[in-house]
Amino acid sequence: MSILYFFLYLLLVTVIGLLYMGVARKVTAHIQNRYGPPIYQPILDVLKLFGKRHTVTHGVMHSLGPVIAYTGIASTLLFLPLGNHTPLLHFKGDLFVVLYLLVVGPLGMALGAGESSNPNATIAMARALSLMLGYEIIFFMATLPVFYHYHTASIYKVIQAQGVFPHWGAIIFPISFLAALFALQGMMGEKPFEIAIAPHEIASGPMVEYGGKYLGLLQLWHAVGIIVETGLLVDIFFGPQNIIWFFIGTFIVFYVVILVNAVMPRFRIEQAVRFYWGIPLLLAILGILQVYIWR
Amino acid sequence: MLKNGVLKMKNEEQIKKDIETTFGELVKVHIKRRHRIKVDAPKNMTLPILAYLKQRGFHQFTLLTCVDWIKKGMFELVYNLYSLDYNVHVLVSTHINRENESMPTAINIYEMAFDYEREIHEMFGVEFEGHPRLGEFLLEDWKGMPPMRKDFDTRAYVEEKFNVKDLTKELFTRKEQPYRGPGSNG
Amino acid sequence: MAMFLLLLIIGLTGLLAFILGPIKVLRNIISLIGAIGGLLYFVFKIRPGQAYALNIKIYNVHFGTGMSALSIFFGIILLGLFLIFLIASFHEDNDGAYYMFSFFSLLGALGVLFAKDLISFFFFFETMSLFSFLIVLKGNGETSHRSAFKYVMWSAFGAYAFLLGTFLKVNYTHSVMITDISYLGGNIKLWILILLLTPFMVKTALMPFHLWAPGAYTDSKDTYTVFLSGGLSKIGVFGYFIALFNVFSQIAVLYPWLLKVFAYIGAITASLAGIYAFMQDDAKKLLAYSSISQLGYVAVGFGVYSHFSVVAALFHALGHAVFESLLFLVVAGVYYRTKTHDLRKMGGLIKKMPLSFIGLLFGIIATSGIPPTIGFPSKWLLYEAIILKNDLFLVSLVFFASITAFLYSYKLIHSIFLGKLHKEHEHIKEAPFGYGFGIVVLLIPLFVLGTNPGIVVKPIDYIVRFYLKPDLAYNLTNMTTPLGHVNFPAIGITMTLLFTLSFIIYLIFGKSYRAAQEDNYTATEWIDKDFGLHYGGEFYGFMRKAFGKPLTWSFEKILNACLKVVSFLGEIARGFYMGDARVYLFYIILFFAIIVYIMGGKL
Amino acid sequence: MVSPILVIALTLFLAFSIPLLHMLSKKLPPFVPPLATLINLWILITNIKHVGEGAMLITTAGLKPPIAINLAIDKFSLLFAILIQVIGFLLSIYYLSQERKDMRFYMLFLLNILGASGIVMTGDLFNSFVFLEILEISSFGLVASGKDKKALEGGFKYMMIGAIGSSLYLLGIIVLYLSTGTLNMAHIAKLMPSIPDSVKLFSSILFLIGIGVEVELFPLNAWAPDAYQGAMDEISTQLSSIISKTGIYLAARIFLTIYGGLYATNIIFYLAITTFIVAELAALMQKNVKRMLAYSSVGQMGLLMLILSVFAKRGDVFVLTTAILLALNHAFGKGLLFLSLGSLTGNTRNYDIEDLKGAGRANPVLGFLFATGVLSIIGMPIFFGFWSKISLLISIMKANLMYLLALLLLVFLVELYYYANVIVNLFKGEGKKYRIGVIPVSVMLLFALSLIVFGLWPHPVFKIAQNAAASLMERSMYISSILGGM
Amino acid sequence: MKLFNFSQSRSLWMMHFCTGCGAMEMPPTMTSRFDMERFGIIPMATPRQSDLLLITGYLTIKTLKRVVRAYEQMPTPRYVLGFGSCTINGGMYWDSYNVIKKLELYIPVDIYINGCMPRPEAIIDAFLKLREMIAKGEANAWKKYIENYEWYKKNQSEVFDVEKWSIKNEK
Repeated sequence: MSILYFFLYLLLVTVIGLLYMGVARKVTAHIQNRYGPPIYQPILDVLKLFGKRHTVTHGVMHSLGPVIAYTGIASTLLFLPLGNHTPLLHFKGDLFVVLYLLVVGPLGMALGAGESSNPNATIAMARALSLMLGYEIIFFMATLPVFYHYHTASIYKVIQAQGVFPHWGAIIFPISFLAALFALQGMMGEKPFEIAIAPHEIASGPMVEYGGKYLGLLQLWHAVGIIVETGLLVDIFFGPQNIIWFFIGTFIVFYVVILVNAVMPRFRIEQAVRFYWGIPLLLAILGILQVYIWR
Repeated sequence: MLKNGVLKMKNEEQIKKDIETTFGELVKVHIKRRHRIKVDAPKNMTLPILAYLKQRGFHQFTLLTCVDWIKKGMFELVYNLYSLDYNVHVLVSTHINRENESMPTAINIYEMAFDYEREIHEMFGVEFEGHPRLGEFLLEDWKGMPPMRKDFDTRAYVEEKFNVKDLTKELFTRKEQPYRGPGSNG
Repeated sequence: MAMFLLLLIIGLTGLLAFILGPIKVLRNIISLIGAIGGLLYFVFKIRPGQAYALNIKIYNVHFGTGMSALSIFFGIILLGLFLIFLIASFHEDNDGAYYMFSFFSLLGALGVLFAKDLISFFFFFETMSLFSFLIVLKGNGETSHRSAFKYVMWSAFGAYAFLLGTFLKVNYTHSVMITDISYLGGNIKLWILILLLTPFMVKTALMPFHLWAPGAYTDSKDTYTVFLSGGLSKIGVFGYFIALFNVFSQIAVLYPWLLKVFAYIGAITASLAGIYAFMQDDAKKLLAYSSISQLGYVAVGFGVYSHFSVVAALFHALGHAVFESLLFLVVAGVYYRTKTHDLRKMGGLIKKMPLSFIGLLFGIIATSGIPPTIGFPSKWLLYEAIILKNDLFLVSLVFFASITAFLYSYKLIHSIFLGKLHKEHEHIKEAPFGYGFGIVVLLIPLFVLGTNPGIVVKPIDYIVRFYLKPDLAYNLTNMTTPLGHVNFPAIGITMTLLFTLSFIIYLIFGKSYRAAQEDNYTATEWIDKDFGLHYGGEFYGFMRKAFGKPLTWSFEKILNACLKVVSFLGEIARGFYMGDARVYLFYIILFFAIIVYIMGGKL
Repeated sequence: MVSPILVIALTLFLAFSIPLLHMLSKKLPPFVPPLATLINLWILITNIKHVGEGAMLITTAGLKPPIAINLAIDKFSLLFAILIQVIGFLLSIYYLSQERKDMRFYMLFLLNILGASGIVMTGDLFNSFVFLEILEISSFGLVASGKDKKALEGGFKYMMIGAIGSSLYLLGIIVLYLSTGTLNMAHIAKLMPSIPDSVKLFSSILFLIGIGVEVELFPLNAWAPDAYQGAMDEISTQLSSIISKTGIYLAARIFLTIYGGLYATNIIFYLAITTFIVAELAALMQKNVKRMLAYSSVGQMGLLMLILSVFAKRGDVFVLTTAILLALNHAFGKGLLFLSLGSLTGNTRNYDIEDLKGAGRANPVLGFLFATGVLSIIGMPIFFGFWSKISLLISIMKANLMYLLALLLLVFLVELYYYANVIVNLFKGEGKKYRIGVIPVSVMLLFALSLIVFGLWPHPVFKIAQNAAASLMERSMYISSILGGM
Repeated sequence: MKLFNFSQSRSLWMMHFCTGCGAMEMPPTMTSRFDMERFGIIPMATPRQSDLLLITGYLTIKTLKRVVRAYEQMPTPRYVLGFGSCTINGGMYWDSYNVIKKLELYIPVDIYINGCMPRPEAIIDAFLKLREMIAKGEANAWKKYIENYEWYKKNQSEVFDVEKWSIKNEK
């Protein structure tokens, strides 16, 4: 039963993710003083991509890349408790499992993009992985205080512990929440840190050689990714008690990310990495110090 | 600054006098107008003049063009130089005959001439001795006669290449309209 | 006497291999029989606890030997890896002496495991480094003699420090056996511990002592590096255990700050070596630094000194033995075919060497510690342990180090297997059987231990339980610590399930054609067949600007400074011996006068 | 029981018979030295049983000590005598393989053996001076026999300083003779308490310098590097194995038996440390391998003297056994090194490191031999050197001189630095291949095998060294057995 | 199939081969004044991802080779939009030795927009026209390219040496 239950979940999350992407394009459009496509546009895009007849592949790994990417992000979704109930009932999601599974997605895409031997793709992957050097450590250091405060490494227990409004992680640890927001911007690959998929410089980065159904899979991967990444942040810092609050939370966080994305230009890769070791690192360290002092 | 009604062309006269003194009557120099001097030089004297002008102060090699005097059967190569300090343009022109006469390259005096000479070679078929890479420049896989030469019939080439039957008839139903000035094309 | 017999078997096979050197086939068979015999003998005959008295009674040093469970654990790793190394090395053209040295270095390593007293520990430790030095000296490559020289100097430095530590201990406790010294007064026991720890820090290449490692790993023969990095570095880990538990068991009580420093050194080594790793353009140097970085985690595990942090450290040591030797084996196979280590010259080999690709793929997944493989459980345990010790900065440093693992592992797999195939690699075949066999054999534990770590955690826990209070509940498949709970096979199953799901999506929709190599988006500009599309070298070149100066610091400068001082002294000493007979006579007379003057007082 | 006096008589007779034999036929002289050393060896071996507890007294012409010249042989001197004969025999076989123009070389060699065995066996001080003179003169000759500029210069320096040394040694003997009236060592040892303090001190200084030159202590060893480097390879082997060992014996005999380990010993202690450090540091920057080996043997001698002085300070039998182990290891190891170096460079006598590049790889057997020598000197596990080094460190630890231990380990590291440098250069790159005769290789193989076999199974050597050390230690036993109830 | 046609019509990803002077018309259509994104048309970076190819202006032989390569790299179904009179009959370069005269000789074109660089309104109008055609399933010019592939190749070979300038992978 839970397997069927999970597939429904995955479908729901993918659709919501696509809708989020539609909202994102709508919001950026309105910021740029134009109407922008309908909200359900990404769903249409994905359907069109899957409708394509002849697509081209550069080898087994190239075609398996998007498949692994989607597997990675879907399995991360599996281990992330959305709100208070988790898809896999007996296993209560653990921070490190989720963090390491988050990497499977980019790794899969990196392998696929690498196989295409297109320099744009490989440069993009080099940038994406080096950027990860920047935001991943900040995100980890930002979430550490909450886990340490509640003496557990399982996300599920953290949600339970947060309960009512004044106990939210963001209220207790505002500094690390801020650092986590910086990290989230990089993790989502949104504008200031859109270095990997920079369409103007390296022709949409890793997706250079992907067309048709591969691009469709990658779009699904991106959609689920939005929900998972924002969801992770919401779970840790807001601890939504039920699924509705969870999606509202993710939407608000996503909205903030989109606003920043619509307005900001793009960093160069070394600027981005060095930026991450500037203010966000400082904030994260302050967050940790706060735990030590406050405890 | 006007001097008794005639623009004072101190620099231009000075340069003119210098060229005449150094090259004597081998070379005809006349000031066309303010800031512009024309030098007609025979083929073998062009490079010395260019070298002289360069050290004289004409650092900028603006342009190298070629004019196809098909009636006289001559190509006229015009080297445009410009000096910032004197604000004067010098046009060194020389004549070589059309059929397979070659011209020594000016690269070692002005590197800028590199691409201009390639373009002229491709478009007019002029051979520049000592130029390292004359070959193909703008037109890929161009087999025919250099297109800019007067004796190249574009229309015939187009009809043959793009097998358009009667070029003029098909494209223009109306007969040619006389030009009645701007904004009057009706 | 069983242990003595084992060492005899290995020693004899070594000698036989040397004698039969020229006859390749015979030598290979003999050494194979010796290695397999040794492994089987070890697994079946040797039981923990039995004291196999070798008792060479030299003056008052009793050469006792004994077997602890830990030495069996490491013994199996060593012998297993040696077998894999041996099978792979038949493809390389190396002479009898090479095999003799490798057998003797194995002998030294096993001897260290069995040693009960410090002098025999030193004896076998020295044999091991001597013979591995000789092998590195025989290595290919023009800088192999420089790195061999560095290797012997560093291991001698470690060995002499160990010797000094031993003699200090014997001087204060009058016993050469590995007994506890925490009851000694004053901080002499601190000095003894540090001195005893140095050779192991050198062997596992912790930061200040790591200068020899990249050179030695790169320049020794490819297959031997598998054994050198996978096997011999485990002796360093074994040494940590001996030093921190048998020799100085009260360290957590007496010098907690030393443990914290040790943990931080491990963490810094892990992250810095990781950063150096992804800057390298030579496959083996990259792997050498990655090996140093992985061993950094083990040091952190020991530094944290809680029950399941040590379990994590030992588990990670096993993991490192598995996936590091897998990576080196694949690179050796690639070198066998393409005759180059330089990442710039390789590329697109996935089409030609699929098995090596799969081996490397799962190898790097394990190196970066992604769940279903062996790399994840140890890392997970380590994080839990550090958080329990509420040292948050240390855990972030370790996490940073594990991210660098992603970077250099992707660079490795990309530059070798993905990207465009070079013209000269058009017709190469898959790596020969020896390498293939090793890859397949190493892949099995990679997954089996990754999904149900219980198999290995049980013996390790049995070892560590004796010294530290156990607070890790585990069964075959999942582990629970005070902080969290993980069910490893669950992760594995869900990932395979989802892989099939997305694979079905992939199959349903439309066919896809295979495009030629040069049919690539290059802003529609035309490229021909041998247009270099491969972006191998300088993969993270831009990171140099991001890190800037810190990358340029190196311990090499400090080392050269003190070398200069010593050679300056040498100059002065040499000066004395210049000059001719007259000067020497003057020396004697002057000396005579001084002595008489000094002694004159007492006349 | 063949009286050991025959050893001296026989070598003397054979040495001077060489010119006669030379007259008979050119080829004969080279066979005399091996014959002589073989017979000596046989004589000494037969005498092992007879050396009982203390020393065995052999009188010449029936006169009792303290008047006549007599030999006092105890286990310690017997061990050294056998060592000298063994190495002498091996070297003489080595000489067989090389044709020599003048037969005088063999005479010098035999004289050298004579001097060495004489010093080791004599019980009489003046007699030891005489043998010391013979030894030094013959070794000047041997060193100078190299016939090129470096050899002559080395020989000259050796002679100058050797002469000074032996004259001071004679002065010391005279002082002792004046104060005790006798020349017999045991007798002097017996009368030692009665000598006034200042005289003892002054004579010990004189002896210190006299023997110091022979045993290469710090300020006195300036001649050593040039002599070793200048001499031909076989001669420097002889220098390092035989002559320096006799110096050690003499030092042991005089300072330990006669003086009972007082007076000059703490000067020797500090001198020995400085010798060891200065020699090792000097070797560090050496580009010429032969000179590097010379410095290293000077350093080893310093180490030996250090052990003797440590014994004098807080002696027990274990420290002396280490001294003997070190002596053996140095004799065999260094001998092997010099010989293999000679054939590695194909007797071209240019020993620069650059020219040696890859020589080990070109001729693997010699490479192996040289490597065994180096590894044994450094003290690597498989070889005999390991046991000598470990026992050295243990004996120093027993005398709980911890700082000295740390210092020694540091200097061992320096020593390893330059030795490893040589080995690494030897086995890298392309070297020239040299043809070497069967005999030299077999001699060197013998050396190497002894190092490895003793390295793996050191028990027999320990036992021999142990009872030799025991006999040296009991000073009173020595005196009473010699004087026999005087 | 109808769903795919509908989704294809509603989300056209455009690759803009900006040759000639047409490129100037694209920014106004993309940005806030005329906003083509509301029709689901976004500019894409590579041919692999896009389904609509805009040829905005005259094509010399040199650029034609690149256009053909880009066209063949696009996944099917793919559509081509010819801007301005230069693509129809060579425009003012009617007698130039370098410019090709008729675009559809070389690649099948769905819609032409005449005018010497049509204004954004005309472009938007063309897009809407293309949307209906796709929705009704009539816009299958790409099928023509595959069916009479040789004919197109013959035309192309007249203008440039197809053998040298073509992608050699099995189609």
